[in-house]
Amino acid sequence: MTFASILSLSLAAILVQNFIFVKFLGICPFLGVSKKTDTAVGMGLAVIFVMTVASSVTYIVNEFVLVKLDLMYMQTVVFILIIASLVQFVELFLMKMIPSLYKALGIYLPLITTNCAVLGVALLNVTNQYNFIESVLYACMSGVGFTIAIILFSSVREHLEYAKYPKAFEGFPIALVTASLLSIAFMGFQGLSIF
Amino acid sequence: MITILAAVLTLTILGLLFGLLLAVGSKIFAVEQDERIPMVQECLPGANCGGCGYAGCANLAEAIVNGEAAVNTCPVGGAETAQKIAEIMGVEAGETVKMTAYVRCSGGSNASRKYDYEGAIDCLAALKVAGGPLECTFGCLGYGSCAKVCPNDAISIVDGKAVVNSDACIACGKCVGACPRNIIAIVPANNKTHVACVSKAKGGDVRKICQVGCIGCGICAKNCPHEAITVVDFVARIDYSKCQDCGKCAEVCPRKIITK
Amino acid sequence: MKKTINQIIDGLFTNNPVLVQLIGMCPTLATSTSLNNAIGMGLAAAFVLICSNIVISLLRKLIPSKVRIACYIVVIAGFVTVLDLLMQAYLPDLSVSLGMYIPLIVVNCIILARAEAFASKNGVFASMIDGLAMGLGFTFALCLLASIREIIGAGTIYGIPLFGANYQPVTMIVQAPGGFLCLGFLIAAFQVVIKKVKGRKS
Amino acid sequence: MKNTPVAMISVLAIICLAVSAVLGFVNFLTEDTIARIAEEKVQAAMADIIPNATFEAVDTTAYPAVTKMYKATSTGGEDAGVCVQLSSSGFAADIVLIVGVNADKTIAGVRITSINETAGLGSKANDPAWLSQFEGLTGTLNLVKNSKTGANDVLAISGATVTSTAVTKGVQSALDAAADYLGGAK
Repeated sequence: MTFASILSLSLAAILVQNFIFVKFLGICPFLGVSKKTDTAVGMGLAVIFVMTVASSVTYIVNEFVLVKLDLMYMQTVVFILIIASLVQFVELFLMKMIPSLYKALGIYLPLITTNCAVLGVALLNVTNQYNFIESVLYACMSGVGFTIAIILFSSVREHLEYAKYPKAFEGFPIALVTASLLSIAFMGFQGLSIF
Repeated sequence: MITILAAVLTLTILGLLFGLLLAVGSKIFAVEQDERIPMVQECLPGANCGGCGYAGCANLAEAIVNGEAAVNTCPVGGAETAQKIAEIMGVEAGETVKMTAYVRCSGGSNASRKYDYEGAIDCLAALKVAGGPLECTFGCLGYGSCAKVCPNDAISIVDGKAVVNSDACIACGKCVGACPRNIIAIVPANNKTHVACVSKAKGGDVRKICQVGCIGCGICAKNCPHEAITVVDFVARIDYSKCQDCGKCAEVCPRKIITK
Repeated sequence: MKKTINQIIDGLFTNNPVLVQLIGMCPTLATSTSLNNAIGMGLAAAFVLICSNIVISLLRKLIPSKVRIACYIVVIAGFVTVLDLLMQAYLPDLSVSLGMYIPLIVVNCIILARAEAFASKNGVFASMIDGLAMGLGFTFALCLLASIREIIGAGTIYGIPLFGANYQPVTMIVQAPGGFLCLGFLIAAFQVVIKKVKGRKS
Repeated sequence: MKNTPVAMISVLAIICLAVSAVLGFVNFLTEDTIARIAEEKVQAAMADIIPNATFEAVDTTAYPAVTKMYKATSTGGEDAGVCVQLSSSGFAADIVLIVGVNADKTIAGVRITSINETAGLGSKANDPAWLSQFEGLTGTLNLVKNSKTGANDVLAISGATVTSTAVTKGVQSALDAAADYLGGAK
């Protein structure tokens, strides 16, 4: 794991293959929680934590259980069980330790379970045949990519409150159009790769 | 056959493992909570509008159960919510009056303007530019800061000024705070008589800058049989406890700004 | 019967999961690049949605609230894998064109959202109808979006070229930014239509 | 159901047990059909590249990048080259390729058995016209953007450089493995 390959892996996960603007994974919470920047940051950190822990646990289970017993078709069920239990655990933890963040995230905390990004990263680690360190790094960096995208987007959305746009675009439509502009910006990174 | 067994074993053991994790988790992180709070929260409308002054229904439910808030604090829920909560709390529900918000300004296109404002669509922003485009320093600017915060979209901007749709309005009071010139007041919904102006400027000045502003002439106060309307700082004010909606004041008002 | 029709209309228009509730965004944006993908994905998601709603509303009294999410999602994932295996065995060509999107159904927020919001609180028949309604709503919105994106982005509809050879398709529409853009405009148009219909009715 | 630890653990375990039993059973039912269909598809693709030849699998431990390799012997009995199956990661997901290499180490043909690239862009890699470019090439392939100049040039699909590179790299590694195998065999 030379420093260069770490850098290129993180660069790919954050910019080139950003989970939201390029891979379309994790859009539901991205649209739902990005009205205010502080909830967006809370959501981003929760997603980074869940992604990193989830992909380390899924890697171990996949490597030592599923591959050994040749149960590849069970992958989706096992991964999603791990992620769901982890999110439930985070939910319990937040309810006790940081109630304000728990209330702010509201319905979007259980929706992290169905957050395509978390399961997506677990399945991608398997298809890309990453080893343990690479999968944990890739998961953490994709989480960072998710957080950067959601913070960028929420700051833009806060300014949208005072912009002039047709009444029909109130709420989500204008948010989606802004997301498409941000996504064009991220498309610019596609050619970028260190090695 | 063995593969099925292997599949069943792995998933079941994992299920047990994570069930254990959650069981232990829910034990360590058990949050002691009075079980009445979720029940009270169930009856509240759940719009988290903040009209009761608490940040959302969860906080209000907590306040009610701890006795800090009265059973009928929720303006949106109205009588039957108060009744349901009263049963849970075993307390007598006080009688509730349906309230609504009212914009005390009918200026809009009638009010003359100092300059054309092309900035951000927000009253607060407009005010920062030389006190806002209106000559009148009390009137409604019509850039919809109140409409933005209204959870039920009950306020709309018509002809340059804010108008409240009283059936949709849940009297949550968010617009009162949002209006930089606090022109909006919470009034009893069944009263129809309101003074649509808050300008404290003298009559002569008002005449120059607005065709419909109240000039504080006091004719309404003289003709009101119940002394419900008085002129304070050159503008008519209604005391809703005394007002019987007879509409006398609206008839005699030379500027026709008292609604009937 | 009246209630069922209302539920269907509710799922299709007034409470459409994609255009109104804005859930199930990931598969919507990912698979709406061509119409046959959209139809396949919509129907597969509808199938899983109906089955999981039925099973979850059957089990709703047995599941303690603390582990409800884990249980629901295991049931949903189970159905998706069964669907995937059956399709690979008995409908190989459809499975090829849809292969990558089947696992995506597990994380389709619509299914867990409906399980959490509806199936865990109502009876079996109502949940089945709700699953059907939401599935149809999802497929309807997906096909609408996919036809727009395919016509502009690839110049074809269901694979049939429309504008002859010299049409230069706007490939950005088929790529990531196009997804957000078209969905934004589609929802705006949908809200205008719904407001008009509501205006005329009230 | 109350939230007692026992209830939580047992319900979750029972549901997992039920779901895994169903999955195990369905997999047991469909396992061989899926394998048969996959095998048929590979055989059909290979027959398409090197007509009227029989294929038998060959050990591929020496070539890690390759999933399977088949030695083709024509009906006349003499050596008709090799077919290599491998997957290379494209823009959205893996692309599974079958590359046929003639005895003289030139590419006999390329077929894609599974591809899920973006419709209208990456999916263009699957049309035979684009794949036929590879036929007859040998040695190191060279992906070019706008016009073919050299002998070993492959014209990339405009707007889908990631997919074009993925397929070309896949064909290149198949060609190297086959060339090495054929070189050894002769």
